[in-house]
Amino acid sequence: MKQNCDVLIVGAGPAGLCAASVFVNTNVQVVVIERDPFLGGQLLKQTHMFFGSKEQYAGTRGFAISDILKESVLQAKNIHIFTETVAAGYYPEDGFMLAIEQDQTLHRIGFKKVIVATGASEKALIFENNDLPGIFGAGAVQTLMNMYGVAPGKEVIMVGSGNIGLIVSYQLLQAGISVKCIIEAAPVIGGYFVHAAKIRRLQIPIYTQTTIRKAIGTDSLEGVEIVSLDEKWQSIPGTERIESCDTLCLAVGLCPMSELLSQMQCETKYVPELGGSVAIRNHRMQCTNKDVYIAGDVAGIEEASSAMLEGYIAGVSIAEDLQIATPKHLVLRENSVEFLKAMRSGPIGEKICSGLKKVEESHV
Amino acid sequence: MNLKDDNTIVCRCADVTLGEIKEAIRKGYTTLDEIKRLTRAGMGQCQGKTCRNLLLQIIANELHISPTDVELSRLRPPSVTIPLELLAKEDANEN
Amino acid sequence: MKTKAAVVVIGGGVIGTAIAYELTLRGVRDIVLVEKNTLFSGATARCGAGVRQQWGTEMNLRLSIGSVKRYETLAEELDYPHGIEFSQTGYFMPVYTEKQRQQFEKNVSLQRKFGLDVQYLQPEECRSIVPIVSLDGLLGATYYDKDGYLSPFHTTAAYAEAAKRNGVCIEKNTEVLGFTMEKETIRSVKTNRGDISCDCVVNAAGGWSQEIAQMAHVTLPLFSERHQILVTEPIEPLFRPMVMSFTHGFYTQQEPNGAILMGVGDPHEPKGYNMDHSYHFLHTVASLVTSVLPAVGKARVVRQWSGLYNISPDKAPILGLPKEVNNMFLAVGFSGHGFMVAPMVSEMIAQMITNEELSIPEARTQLDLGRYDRGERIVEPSVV
Amino acid sequence: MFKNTGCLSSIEYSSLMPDEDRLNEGPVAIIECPEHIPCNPCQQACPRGAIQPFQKITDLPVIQFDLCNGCGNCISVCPGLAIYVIEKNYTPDTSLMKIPYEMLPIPEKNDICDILSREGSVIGRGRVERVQKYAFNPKGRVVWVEIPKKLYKEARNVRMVKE
Amino acid sequence: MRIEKHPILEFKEKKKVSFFLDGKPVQGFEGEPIAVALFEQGYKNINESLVYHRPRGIFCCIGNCSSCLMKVDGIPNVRTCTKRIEEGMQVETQKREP
Repeated sequence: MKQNCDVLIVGAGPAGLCAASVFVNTNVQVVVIERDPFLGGQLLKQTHMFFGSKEQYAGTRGFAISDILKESVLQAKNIHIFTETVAAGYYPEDGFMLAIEQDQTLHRIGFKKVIVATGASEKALIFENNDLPGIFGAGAVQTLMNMYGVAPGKEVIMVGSGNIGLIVSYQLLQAGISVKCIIEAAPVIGGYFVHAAKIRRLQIPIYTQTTIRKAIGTDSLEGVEIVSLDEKWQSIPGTERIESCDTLCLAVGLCPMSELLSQMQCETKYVPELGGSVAIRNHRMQCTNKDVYIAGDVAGIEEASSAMLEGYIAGVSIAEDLQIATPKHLVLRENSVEFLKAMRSGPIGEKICSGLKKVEESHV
Repeated sequence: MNLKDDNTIVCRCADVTLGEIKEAIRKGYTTLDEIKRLTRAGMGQCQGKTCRNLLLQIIANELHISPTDVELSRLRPPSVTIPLELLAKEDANEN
Repeated sequence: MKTKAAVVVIGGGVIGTAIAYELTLRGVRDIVLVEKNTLFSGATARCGAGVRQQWGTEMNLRLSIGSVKRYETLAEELDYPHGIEFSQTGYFMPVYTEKQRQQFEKNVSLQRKFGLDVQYLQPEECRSIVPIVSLDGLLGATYYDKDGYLSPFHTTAAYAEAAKRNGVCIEKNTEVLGFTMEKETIRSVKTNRGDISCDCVVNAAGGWSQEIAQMAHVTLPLFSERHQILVTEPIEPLFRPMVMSFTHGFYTQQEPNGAILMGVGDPHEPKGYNMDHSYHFLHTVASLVTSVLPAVGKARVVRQWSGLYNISPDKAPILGLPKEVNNMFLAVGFSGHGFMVAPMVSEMIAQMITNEELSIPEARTQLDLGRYDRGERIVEPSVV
Repeated sequence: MFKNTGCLSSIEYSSLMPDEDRLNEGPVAIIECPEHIPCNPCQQACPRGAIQPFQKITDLPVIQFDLCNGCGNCISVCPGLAIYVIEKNYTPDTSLMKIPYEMLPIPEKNDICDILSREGSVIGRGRVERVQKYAFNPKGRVVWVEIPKKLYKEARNVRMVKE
Repeated sequence: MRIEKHPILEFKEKKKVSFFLDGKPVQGFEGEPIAVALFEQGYKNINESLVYHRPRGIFCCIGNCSSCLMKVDGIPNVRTCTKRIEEGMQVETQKREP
C-alpha cells in the first residue's frame, strides 16, 4: 500500500507519543508506526513509579504513564497509528519509508518530515556459553514477566547494577521470583542509590568488582561461574566460584537504534556517553538531513521523561517547519527545553551533557 | 569483558567466535566492514543488532584504541527481514 | 609509507591484489599497492561472486577456463588455510525464446570445443538440476557443473596476504590524487599520504578507473553503473547451481549456509557512481526471481547493497597500455565479471610488465584499448 | 560508601535522621535520597511545606523536621521508595514505622512480619498496624508497622510471614 | 510458569489457544507470542544455531535478534518472540543440516 502523510513518526514509545500529541487538533496528517502490538514502548513494562516532575508524570507507574500518553493521540482523526508495523528501510530514490505490518503487508509511506523515535536495543556481553537458553536480555525478562505474566525462571542472577538491572531485579522479586545476586564489574553501583537500596533491603546482595566468566549448562542454563576483579578490571585468580541459577539476566546497557538514521544519510557519531552511534542534531532535535528529527533513546540513552520532552521539542519544531505552530506550541517547546536543561543539571546529568556536547550543533 | 576464551560466540546469527574475530584483527583487518566481510560477523539475520557493539569493543580492545576511533560502517536496509514473496506481490507503480 | 617503488598498483580489490601477487612471482618485489579505502571494499566486496565458463566467445572462454583452473588450487598455492570457499555447484542458464535457444546451442558447441562438458537440458530435464524451477515458458537450459562461486573476500585476502609475505607494501586509506608526469611517462603517484615515485603504475581501480586514467590525461571509453544485490536469511537447501536468466536479467544462487543471493540488471540505470539502495530493485528482483523459482518466495530479505560495474563498450576487459602513457598498465572495464577472470587477467598484466609472453597471446591485440580505435570488439552474446 | 554497597551505613543514615529530641517528640519523615536525582514530587506533596522548596529539580530534598508531623503523604509519592516515617515512642516499648510496600503477600492489619534492616537482614518481628492506600497510586501501599523500640534506627523494611 | 499473583499488575484470564509444536499439541493464551507460549510450557530450547547447532531460546523477546527463529505454517525463520499464536498453527523447530 502506498500513502503519503505530512509527518511520519517511527516508534510509539514516550518520545513518539509526545511528538504525535503536538499534532492533535491540527490538520497535519500524521502516521505513527509501532512495531509492538501496543503503544507506550518500554513504559508498558515498568511497574515502578517514575522520577521527574509532575509535568512528566513523576510518581506515576510506567504502564499508567503510557495510558495517559496514548489517550489523546488515539482520539485524533488526523493521526493514523499502525501497530505491529516495523520500519524496514528508507529509500531515498523512491522517496518513502518502507514498513511491514504483521509480516504480511508492506506500506510505502511518503512524508514531508519524519521523527525517528525508535528507542534502543540491549547490549550483549561476551562470555563463554553466552548463548545458552535461559540467558536473557533484561528487556526480555520484563516482556515475559510484565507483559505476558510468564516467569522467566525460578532463580535469577542479574548482570549489571545500572538502573535497569536494579529495577528488573525488583520487578522479579515482585513477581515472586528469587534473585540470587546482582553482579557488577565496576567498583560502584551504576544505578540510582534509591533503586539499589530497595533491593538491598530485600536481602539481595550486590557484588561489585565481579564479573561472569562462563555460563554452565548443556541444553539450558544451570549455573554460572563468576569471578572477582581487581582495580585494573582483571580477574583475581582463586576467586572463581560457581553459582547455580536457571536464569541469567543481562542488563549491561542500551544502544540507540540508529539504523534508519544511517539510511537517511544523517551524520552519526559514536558517543559512549550516549550509548553508541547517535545522530548529530541541533537544539530543535533536527538532524543533518533537515527532514529528519529524533527524540528519545535513539538520540542518546536517557530516561523516559527526557524522551517525552524531546518528543515535544521535535514535534513542535516540525509544526514550525510546516508553519502551523501556535503560541501554545512554542510555549510547550520552551518549557520542554527548560525542563530538559533542569533535569540534566545535576551530577547525574553530567555524563549526558558531556555526550550531548559532541553531537549538538550550535547552529540551527 | 572477559576476552580470554576464544570459543565464545560473538555473532550468534552466524556462530562467529571471538577467536575468529581476533585473528582477523591480528591480520590487519581492523574495520567493522573488513571483519564483517571476512568472518560474517554481523551479516546474519539480525544484521549486527546484537554483535555490532561487541565488535566495536573487541576492535578497540585489540588495537588499544577508544571505541570512538573505530570506523563505523554504513547500515543497509532492510532493518527487518521481508519475505521475498511480499516484495514480489507489491506493485511498485500502484498509487 | 614508502616513497619509491618499481610498481604502484592502484586498487585493493581482487584484481589489484592478484596483480601484486603475480608480479612477486616474477621477481618484482618492490611494489606498493594503494587502496583509498580498505581491501575488498569496492566492487569486489559487492559482487555476486559467481564464476562461469559458459561464455560465447573464445576470449571470454579462455579467460574464464584458465581462471577456474587456478581457483581450484589457489588456496593451497597462496597458503591460505581458511580456504577461499570455492564451490563448484554449476551454472544453470534457462532458455525462454527460440532465438536464445539457437544462440545457446551455438555457445554449447563452442564451449564443448574448449573441453567443457556443458549440457543442453530439455525442459523436462531441468528439474533434475533445479527442482524448484518453474516450467512456465521454459524451453530448456544449459548447465555446466564446474562453474560455481567463491568468497571474494577470502580470495582477495589470500592474494593480499601472499603478496605481503612476498614483500608487497599494502597501503590502505591511501587515495591517489594525481600523477607527476614527464611527457608520456608517469614519474610518481601523488596520494593523500605522500608521493611515491615509480617505474610503472597499474590501474586496477574498478569503478573509479576512468578517473584515475584521467589524472594521466587518458580518456577511457568506460563508465560506471550501479548494480544491486540482495541476500536472504538462510533457509533449507532449495537449489544448488547459480541460476542465471538472460531473459529476466537476473542471477541467483543459494550459498552453502542456505542464504540466497540475487541481483538483476536495470536497463534504465543511469551512468554514475550512485551506490544507494532502491526499492525498485527490491521489487523487481523479487518478482523476477520468484516467477522462475517460486519456492524462493518464502525466504526473507536480510540485506541489500550495491556496487559499481565498470563497463566497457564491448563489455570485455581492457588490458595493457594506452597509447598516451607508456607506463600505466590498465586492468579495467570488467563490466561486472572481473572477479571470475581475476587469476588470468592478473597473470597477464604481470607478464606484460615483465615482458613475458602472455598466457593468452591474442589478449595483447584483442583486449587492448586500441581495439576500439581499430573498430575491433569482442562481441559477447551472453552477458547480463 | 553507599555507591559500593547500595546501603547507607549507620553514620550515613544517622546523619539523615533528626536528633533524639525530635524523634522523641512524635512521628517524623526521613528521606534517604542522597543523589540529586531530577525529581520533586515529595516537595509538592507535603501539605505543611516541611520539605524545603527546590531551586532546581535536581536539588536534594531537605526536610525541616520541626514542620513535619509524619503524615506520610510524601511516602506514597516518592518514586524511589526513599522516604519512611518513624514514630519512636509509639508505645513505651514500641515504635511505629510507616514504609512504602509493593510486595506480596499483601499485608493486612495485625499480620506478623519480619523486620529487615537496610541490608535485608532479619532483625526482629513486628505487627502490621494499618495499611494505607491512596487513590492516585492504587497499587502502592503505605504500611504502618509496630516494631520493638530498640530497632527504630535499624529497621527499614518488612517481610510478611503469612502464607 | 505463569505468574498467578502480582502486587502491581493484573493478568486477566485469557482465552486458551491450541497449536502444534513439531506435531505435538501445545497451548497458550490468546495474544501471546509463540516463543512465550512455548517457554511457559517448558520449551526453553526452540532453535539451533547455524554452524555449531547450539541450543537457542528466547534472548531479546522483541524481534531484534535471531535466537528464536522457527518455521511457522511452512514459513521459515519466523521470529517467534513477536509472532502471536493462532488456533491450529503448526510450529516447527528448524533442524539445520549437519
